[in-house]
Amino acid sequence: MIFRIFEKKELKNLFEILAAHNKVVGPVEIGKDKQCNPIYAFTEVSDFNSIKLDYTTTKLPAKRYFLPFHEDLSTFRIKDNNWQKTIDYNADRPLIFFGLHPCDINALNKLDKVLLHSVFPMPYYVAKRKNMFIIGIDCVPQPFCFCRSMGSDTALHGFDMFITNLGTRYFVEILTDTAYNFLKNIKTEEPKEKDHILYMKSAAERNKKFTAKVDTTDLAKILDMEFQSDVWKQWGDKCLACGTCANVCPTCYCYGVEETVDINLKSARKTKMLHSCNLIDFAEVAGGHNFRPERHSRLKYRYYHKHRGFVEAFEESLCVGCGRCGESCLAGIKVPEVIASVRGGKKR
Amino acid sequence: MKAKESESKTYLGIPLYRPKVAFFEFSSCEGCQLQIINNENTLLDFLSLVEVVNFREAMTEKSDDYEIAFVEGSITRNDEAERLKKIRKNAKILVALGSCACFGGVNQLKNRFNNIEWVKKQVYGKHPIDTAPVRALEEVVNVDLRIYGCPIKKEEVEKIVLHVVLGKSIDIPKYPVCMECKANENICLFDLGEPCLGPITRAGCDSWCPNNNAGCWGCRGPAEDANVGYMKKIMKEKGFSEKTILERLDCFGGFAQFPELKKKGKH
Amino acid sequence: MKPELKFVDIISQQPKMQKRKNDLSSFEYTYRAEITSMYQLTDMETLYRIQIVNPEERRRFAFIPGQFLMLEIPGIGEAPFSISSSPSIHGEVELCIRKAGNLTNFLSKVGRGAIVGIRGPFGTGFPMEEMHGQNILLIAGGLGLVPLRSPIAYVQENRSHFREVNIVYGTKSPQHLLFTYQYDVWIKDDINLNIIVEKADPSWIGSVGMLTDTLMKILEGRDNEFYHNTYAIVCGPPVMFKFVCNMLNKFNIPMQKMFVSLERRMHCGMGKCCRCNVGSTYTCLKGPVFDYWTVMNLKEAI
Amino acid sequence: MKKTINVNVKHLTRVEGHGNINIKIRNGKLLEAQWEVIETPRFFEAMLVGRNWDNAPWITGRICGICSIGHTLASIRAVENAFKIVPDEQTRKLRILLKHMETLQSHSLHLCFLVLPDLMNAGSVFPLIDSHKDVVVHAAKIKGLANDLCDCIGGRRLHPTRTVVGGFTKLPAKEELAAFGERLKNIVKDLMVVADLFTGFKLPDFTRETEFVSLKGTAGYPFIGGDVVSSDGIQMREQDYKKLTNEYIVKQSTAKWCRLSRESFAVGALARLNNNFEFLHPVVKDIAGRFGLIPVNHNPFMNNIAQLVESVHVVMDSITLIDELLSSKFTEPRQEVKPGSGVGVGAVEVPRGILYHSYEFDDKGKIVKCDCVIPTGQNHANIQHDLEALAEEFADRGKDDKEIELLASMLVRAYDPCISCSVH
Ligand SMILES: Cc1cc2nc3c(=O)[nH]c(=O)nc-3n(C[C@H](O)[C@H](O)[C@H](O)COP(=O)(O)OP(=O)(O)OC[C@H]3O[C@@H](n4cnc5c(N)ncnc54)[C@H](O)[C@@H]3O)c2cc1C
Ligand code: SF4
Ligand code: SF4
Ligand code: SF4
Repeated sequence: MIFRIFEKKELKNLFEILAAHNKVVGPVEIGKDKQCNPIYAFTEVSDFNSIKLDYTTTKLPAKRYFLPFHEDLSTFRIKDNNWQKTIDYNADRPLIFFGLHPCDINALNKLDKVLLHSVFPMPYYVAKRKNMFIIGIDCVPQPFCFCRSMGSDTALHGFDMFITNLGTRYFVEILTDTAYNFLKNIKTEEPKEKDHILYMKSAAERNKKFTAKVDTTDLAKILDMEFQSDVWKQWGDKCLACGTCANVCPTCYCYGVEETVDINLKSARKTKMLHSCNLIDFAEVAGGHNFRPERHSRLKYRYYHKHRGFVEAFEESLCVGCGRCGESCLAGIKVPEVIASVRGGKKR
Repeated sequence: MKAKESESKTYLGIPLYRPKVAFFEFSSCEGCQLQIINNENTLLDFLSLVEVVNFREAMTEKSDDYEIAFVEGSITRNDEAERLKKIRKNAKILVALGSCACFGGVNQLKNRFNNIEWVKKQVYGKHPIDTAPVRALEEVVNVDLRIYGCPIKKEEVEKIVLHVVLGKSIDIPKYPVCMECKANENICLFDLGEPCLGPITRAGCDSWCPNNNAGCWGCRGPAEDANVGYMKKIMKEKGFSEKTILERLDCFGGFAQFPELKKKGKH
Repeated sequence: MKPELKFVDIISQQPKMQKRKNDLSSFEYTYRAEITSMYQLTDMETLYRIQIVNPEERRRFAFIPGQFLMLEIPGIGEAPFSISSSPSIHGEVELCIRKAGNLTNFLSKVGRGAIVGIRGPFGTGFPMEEMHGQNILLIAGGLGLVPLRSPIAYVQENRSHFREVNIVYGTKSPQHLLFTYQYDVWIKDDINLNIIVEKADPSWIGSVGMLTDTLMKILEGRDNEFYHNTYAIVCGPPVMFKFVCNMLNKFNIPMQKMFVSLERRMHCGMGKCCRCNVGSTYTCLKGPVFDYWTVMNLKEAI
Repeated sequence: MKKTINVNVKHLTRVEGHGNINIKIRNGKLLEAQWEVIETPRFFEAMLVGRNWDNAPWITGRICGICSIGHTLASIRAVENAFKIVPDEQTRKLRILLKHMETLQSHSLHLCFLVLPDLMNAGSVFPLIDSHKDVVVHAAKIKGLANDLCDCIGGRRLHPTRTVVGGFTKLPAKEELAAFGERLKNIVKDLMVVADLFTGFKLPDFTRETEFVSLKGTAGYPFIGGDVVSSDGIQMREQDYKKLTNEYIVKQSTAKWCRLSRESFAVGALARLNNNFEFLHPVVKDIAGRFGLIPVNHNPFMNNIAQLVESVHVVMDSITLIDELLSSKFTEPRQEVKPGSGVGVGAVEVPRGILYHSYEFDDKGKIVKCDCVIPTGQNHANIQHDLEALAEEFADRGKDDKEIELLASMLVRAYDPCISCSVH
């Protein structure tokens, strides 16, 4: 890996140079909550000043740019009794992501495993993913972040460059030649020994700030053993089956497909819509049989898929510990608590 | 209301059935019918799919020969119930149009008063007036299809009619509004300190109110498997009064079957 | 250098002649296929013969018994169906489809000559070659006979490779029996056909009762050699295979020689939509055909 | 000529709500001419009692699907008056803009889809889709624009979501508003086409003197709040609406009737125009002139023309409002609400005339009493008297059953009655 260091003001230059020629997506403040804390989201930006590099976790990940909530898989032209199918992967330009946190980068790495590197890669995802240029940025851990437990607190790959705030300057890790070339447009330096020390100090500082924890030892096995545990029922009683957790999760990718005919009867479309395994009809089949009719069985499934099934298939869990689902869940169902209760096997 | 192209439409070579449709209204604001005329962009395509034979709000001709009856409004007088039964006899498919028809809508709010005489006196003084407790259509006749919402969403009506014409099954979302709200990337109203019934209300409106930064009032009734009991608890924990919660839940009548709502007003 | 990113066109970047499972463009690719015949089997089920239009594609299309494909009518819907015909016929498949909902109802209205889309084949199949030299039990309840018709065809075509072959088939009533016109041929091919209905009608002269009764008769009093050298394929409603597999298990038929086909909701067939997961296993990739040992290890399978 | 006339219209079509017309003339003598309102009452005024203040605009908006925006705004004004909230300029402008679009939507629907068929000898607008496609397209374009702008400001075209006590929950984006400014400028042409079309029709020649009641314009044509005037010389504050309406109950109607200086009065476009002609946009005054519409005009059929004139007026005014909004910096859309005890009245000019909402609150902001007086309710008595005069006069002129039925129906339609609204 190649490292460089540059003055903070240079970042603005870099942004302006990149934004002049590319579409850039970054974290911005979209409002304040009741306690007057800022609410952040990823949107397209053209002004460096609107980007909030010190943002805390966004409510929603940058999902719409790689897994849109609704996406046409294909469209049809209908003529008499014949039809013509057109497939469009809905990617037409590269996007620069200016400031993704490690958890969100790791989320993409996990998605890559199933949507890009496994059998039947999904071109709709791949087309977008291959056109992402990612500038990562370090974060300040929030009380709900348990990414460290999930091994997602640092990103080792899946980005083009990653910047770390060292006070007056940024330390940058460069992974791709594209990033290397981009950086030629601003003034950077070779980091010195003291910069390395500064970097390690800052990392150590950050590590201290992780408070939320999940014990993942033997988790896949424990989940299996506790399949019939009563704790699931207790969580299920609270769950609203609203699907929010899956929608805000950077790694949830399940979907449903709907075909519709346009009202002029001349065209039709097949649309993919992100779904959530907590919704009542997730496993419902023709004739009305539902393989998971109770809320607790669906909630349990979400944990099984993430912390057992995915581990079995890809040696890691499908959760980066960003804590978004727990923060957005109105019922207060949080991953660390659920897992602790399953491990404890005791009543909450 | 005949479309010029009288040749029948086909889809993938299959001739489509062009149903004769009629619109009727009972106690309501007639807004749902208005919504149907309100889709200026697709109205002509829509009209070519069906043959409208009865639409009092827009046309003078009327006919009793129809297959689909769209019925708006709730039943608040006995003569209305009789009229509805006649419509049921004539129609193959009876569609309840909007929350008034599906649940009684805002009209059923008067049912929360035990004393109907008090209600009458509030508005008409001593003048005798004929009224009965408000009923949803299905409390009087069988209803084949329900189009939820106050008001209905014109896109949904179009979709349902199109599906009837095509012979496709009609899928109204079973999940709650939050699902659509998240896809629309709204800030959750609870973060802003506002109440919202999105987590327990049936989706399909594309989170209309939350998109406009206004909390959901449950006009489409409960989602399937709605966890009303726990939702009430959550709202209380978030600092909303019992009154605020109940006023939202009882506003359109959709949640009437839940035990959480079985309390009546004092009059 | 102008700091402008170049758009990456994934399809043009992809090496040609990939395997279908790695080919990006195969994800949403549909074969155009023509419904060449429709034959109504019962009130609810119709047998569709479907032929891929393009001769080149027809030649390449191959499947193994037990696999399924996704059938699509544009604008109406897409759903998974087991292939119910002989694997030695290329580019033409038979599907037996029950009217169950949106797509399947619409399908019953389209006529011969209609063009539909198919994707696939998907999923695992029955390991027919592994079974060579063995006894075979083909056990079907109701619509379960549909996926069995493909292995039956294989057995017919390769009859000499198998020892004793038994079909055990149970339905609710005689009207529900599928493929009645083929029974004679099966019997001629030295396949024992055991049919049992739950409720007889006046014209019915066969056995009446539960499928497990018939199965019991076949299994009882055989020697261990028979049990150890028997493969079983079980298809039908979930309640049925619970009972059937338990019985087979009692007779010590090895669990790895018992195969079942699971049915779950599916939208992609390619391990992406997650709707078919059992426990946390994709039915569309690891199944629909599973050996019974695997099923035992899947949470929430039966 | 001694005539016998029998007219029985059950569930008059192309109006909102349910009403019947009965006319009986025996040997030239008018026995009966009755405007019967049979709509079922829904008891909104009782429904609201005991509920929290924030329910008022949300629920009373459901009184009527056509003027739900007007109801919502009247209700909000009443609550704001009770809680002593004064909306800021930005809110005031956005509300008027929203109101304008409801007016345009409602007027164009009424003129082109409900009235036009009478003038062109059709039973509904649907045959006109084929025979006069261009007119229908212009009309749909006008109505579509009005509806789209309602969506943009109020959140939706019907039962708005963004309008709340204290202001708005969300503001439109400036780019959106700017685009609407352009669309509004273009729509004037379409309105002119409709105006030209109407110049070609001859409206029934019928007058009956009556009293016209409307809000009083001060700086401009009136829409929300202020004093109320009548052509008979009365002027009062909106709070005194009870003295202006004097509701009473009659047997033939589930809606209440009203009176002021004489046995009946009229509200609506014609009343507004008669009382506030000088405030109309200059371009618009010319159009009025083309139809010979000079105040005070006493032909109820001219209400249609007044609507046409107002349609152009609201478009012109909206263009100005959008310009003003675009040149100002948007501020916080919503004021904080401090509920408390009090009484508040809100008067708003909705398409069909002046609408009053009045609430009384306890110290927690709970509704203790609620009262709504609807424009069509105020018009019922006037419709009744017009009907009597019309039946007699036209029977004298030798018209037969069919002709009188049509004229009577057209007369009622000219008022653009919103019956379900009047029986709330
Ligand atoms: C591996 C497999 C093989 C099958 N083989 C056959 C067969 O040979 N013959 C047959 O008649 N049926 C078969 N089915 C069941 C068949 O897929 C359903 O009957 C069909 O999906 C119903 O679709 P629909 O649109 O008519 O029903 P709807 O209820 O309207 O379904 C809507 C959508 O839900 C999904 N869905 C609903 N039910 C099922 C289901 N049971 N399985 C999977 N997805 C479902 C589909 O995506 C479908 O398009 C099979 C299912 C699976 C999983
Ligand atoms: S866990 Fe929470 S966010 Fe997820 S579906 Fe249940 S209530 Fe909704
Ligand atoms: S499951 Fe929750 S904590 Fe884990 S990645 Fe998803 S949103 Fe983040
Ligand atoms: S605003 Fe309402 S609908 Fe949207 S996520 Fe929050 S609770 Fe759900």
